[in-house]
Amino acid sequence: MYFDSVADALAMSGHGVFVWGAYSISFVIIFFVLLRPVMSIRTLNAGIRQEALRKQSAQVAQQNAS
Amino acid sequence: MWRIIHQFGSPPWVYRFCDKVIPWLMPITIVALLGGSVWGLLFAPTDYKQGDSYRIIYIHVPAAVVALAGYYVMALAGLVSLVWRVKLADTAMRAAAPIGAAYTAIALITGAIWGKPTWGAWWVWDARITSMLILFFLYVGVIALFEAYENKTVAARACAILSLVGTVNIPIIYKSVDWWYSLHQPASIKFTGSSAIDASMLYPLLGMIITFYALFALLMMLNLKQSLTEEYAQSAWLNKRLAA
Amino acid sequence: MTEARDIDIFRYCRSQTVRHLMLMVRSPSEVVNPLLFFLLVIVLFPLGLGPDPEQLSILAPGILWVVALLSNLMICMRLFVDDLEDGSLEQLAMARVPLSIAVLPQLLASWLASGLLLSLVSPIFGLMLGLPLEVASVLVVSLLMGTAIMLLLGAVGAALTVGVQRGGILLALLILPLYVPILIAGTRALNEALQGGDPTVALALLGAGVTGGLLLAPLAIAAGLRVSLEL
Amino acid sequence: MHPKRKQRLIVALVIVFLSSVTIGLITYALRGNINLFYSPSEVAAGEAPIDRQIRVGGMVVEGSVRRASDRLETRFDVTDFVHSVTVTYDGILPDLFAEGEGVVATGKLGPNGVVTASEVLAKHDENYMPPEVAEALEKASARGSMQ
Repeated sequence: MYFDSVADALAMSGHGVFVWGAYSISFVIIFFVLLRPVMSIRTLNAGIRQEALRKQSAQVAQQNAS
Repeated sequence: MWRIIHQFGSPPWVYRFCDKVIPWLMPITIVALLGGSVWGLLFAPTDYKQGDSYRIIYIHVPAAVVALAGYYVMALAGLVSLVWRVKLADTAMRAAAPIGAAYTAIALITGAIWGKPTWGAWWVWDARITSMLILFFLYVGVIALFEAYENKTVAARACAILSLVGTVNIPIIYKSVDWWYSLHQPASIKFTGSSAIDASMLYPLLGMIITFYALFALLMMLNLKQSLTEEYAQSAWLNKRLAA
Repeated sequence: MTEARDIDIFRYCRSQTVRHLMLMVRSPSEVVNPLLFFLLVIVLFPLGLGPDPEQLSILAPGILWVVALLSNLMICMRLFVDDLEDGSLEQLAMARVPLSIAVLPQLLASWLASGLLLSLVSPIFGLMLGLPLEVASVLVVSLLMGTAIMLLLGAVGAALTVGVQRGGILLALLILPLYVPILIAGTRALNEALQGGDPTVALALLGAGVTGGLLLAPLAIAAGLRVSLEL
Repeated sequence: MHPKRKQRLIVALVIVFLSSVTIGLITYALRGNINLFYSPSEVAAGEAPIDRQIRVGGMVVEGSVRRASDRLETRFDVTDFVHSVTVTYDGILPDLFAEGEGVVATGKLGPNGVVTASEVLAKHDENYMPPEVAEALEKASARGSMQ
């Protein structure tokens, strides 16, 4: 590590607020653009699976009826 | 050659490709992102003039570089969709816009934060900052135009035209604003001659630039996969794949 | 069929320009409103900033150009809307003249009624803002060219948004970022003239914008109109 | 000539005309000095206009910064290592402002050759290196100049 202590790394000789702030804001933005499609795919897939199951059970019910 | 192009135009193939690549690209990118940040934040040496505030470079420069490259990716997809009417190019263009907007936002915000300790101002109407801001509006414009149309095929074509108009304008905007006012330092990384940046700082920077490109690719694939899942929810191939 | 194909595009353009001008004469509010808007907003600035002529003349180039830009945006919002509603836009796209040429008469008519008029009366507004009469010629010439480029660029955005409900704000979002170079070159020409410098460089850039825009914009406008008409 | 061909010819000529005018105007504009950024040498040579807003950029000469005791006003020399020009500024200087560093001053050049700045911005250069490297480089150049 370039810094002597954790406190030094946090302070960054007075520029700590800027540096850590910039990194955390960037990571929040990255986190959200990453999370959005992942969550959306998850809900979409769940919907498709549910639909498939519903169709399947409807088919089975029809077969049973006939 | 034609087979490859044909494959890129085939939604099931692209879906499968994304499905295969995402599971290993995602962890690699996240680890590289965290590792690169730790390297830049804690292990890279401090700068002789700017002190530690220069460490923002490891986020700021990669984001800015990829944000600009992303616009050309979007415009290229737009061109392909206009000329060859490839439906997947539409989807790719739509996938690129929010990522580009996010990258531009990161570049702008980190730039503002970096500007305060270095230049003494949060915001200066410098050429590159102003062009970046306009780039952000161009991205937002594409997203808004896409949302405005009911018919998504038409929307994609409108966006393609808009992004092509933007491509002509980006160099003009950059040049005009540069002519108007410039404060930014010249480029530090040079491909010819020696870089003006020390090796101990260059390697983490290059690493972060590659990581941001990888992140762009990952996000593109995620967005593509999401759009494909949405569009082809009723199709047999997708249902089969999900059932497996 | 061949006879019908041999339509004289120049005669067509001339007659179309006259038709559009006649339409504007019949509804003069469309011509006068942007000018009134220009005047009203310019009057607001001295009221808001205080009547100090020295301060006003420093800000005048920027004010004049920004307001010209906004009144141009107003014109662009109306550009193809009526034609889409009454179906003449569809006719235009079906005409035997290429669409990229067929839109030129309307643009020319709009520019004559808006840009040209606004440029010619702009010295009066300049005087109200404390601009010396010596720079009037630069103001007129730069606005003549600037309004033309803005109309060409704005027409691209108007073509893309004409089919969209409530496209006004969207048009502003799409087009205003692209106006930045025009704004910079235009105010630069005025500032150069004001400070005794050489405005020809900025004027040359504006001129290049007009000719380059005339080359490229019609293609983009035609493509945009086709998208909006879903052809 | 066939009217259809004549039309095509005219359209082609218009396109050629417009593109050549565009290129001609752009080349004309690029040849003119469109940037109001002047180096101290250009100021010394009298190329910069007097009494209008210009920008002067260069390095702050070591030991040239003089602060007025009673006011905020600062005087310093900016150099491009050939000529230098004096700048006065009445305001708070940015953190990165220091002797031997790059600055960009926006202001008016007086007839006495002094720039009265309305804004001073520290322009950081494109060099990034650890302090040890900078020190070593400095030593090396000092040794080089002694020889």
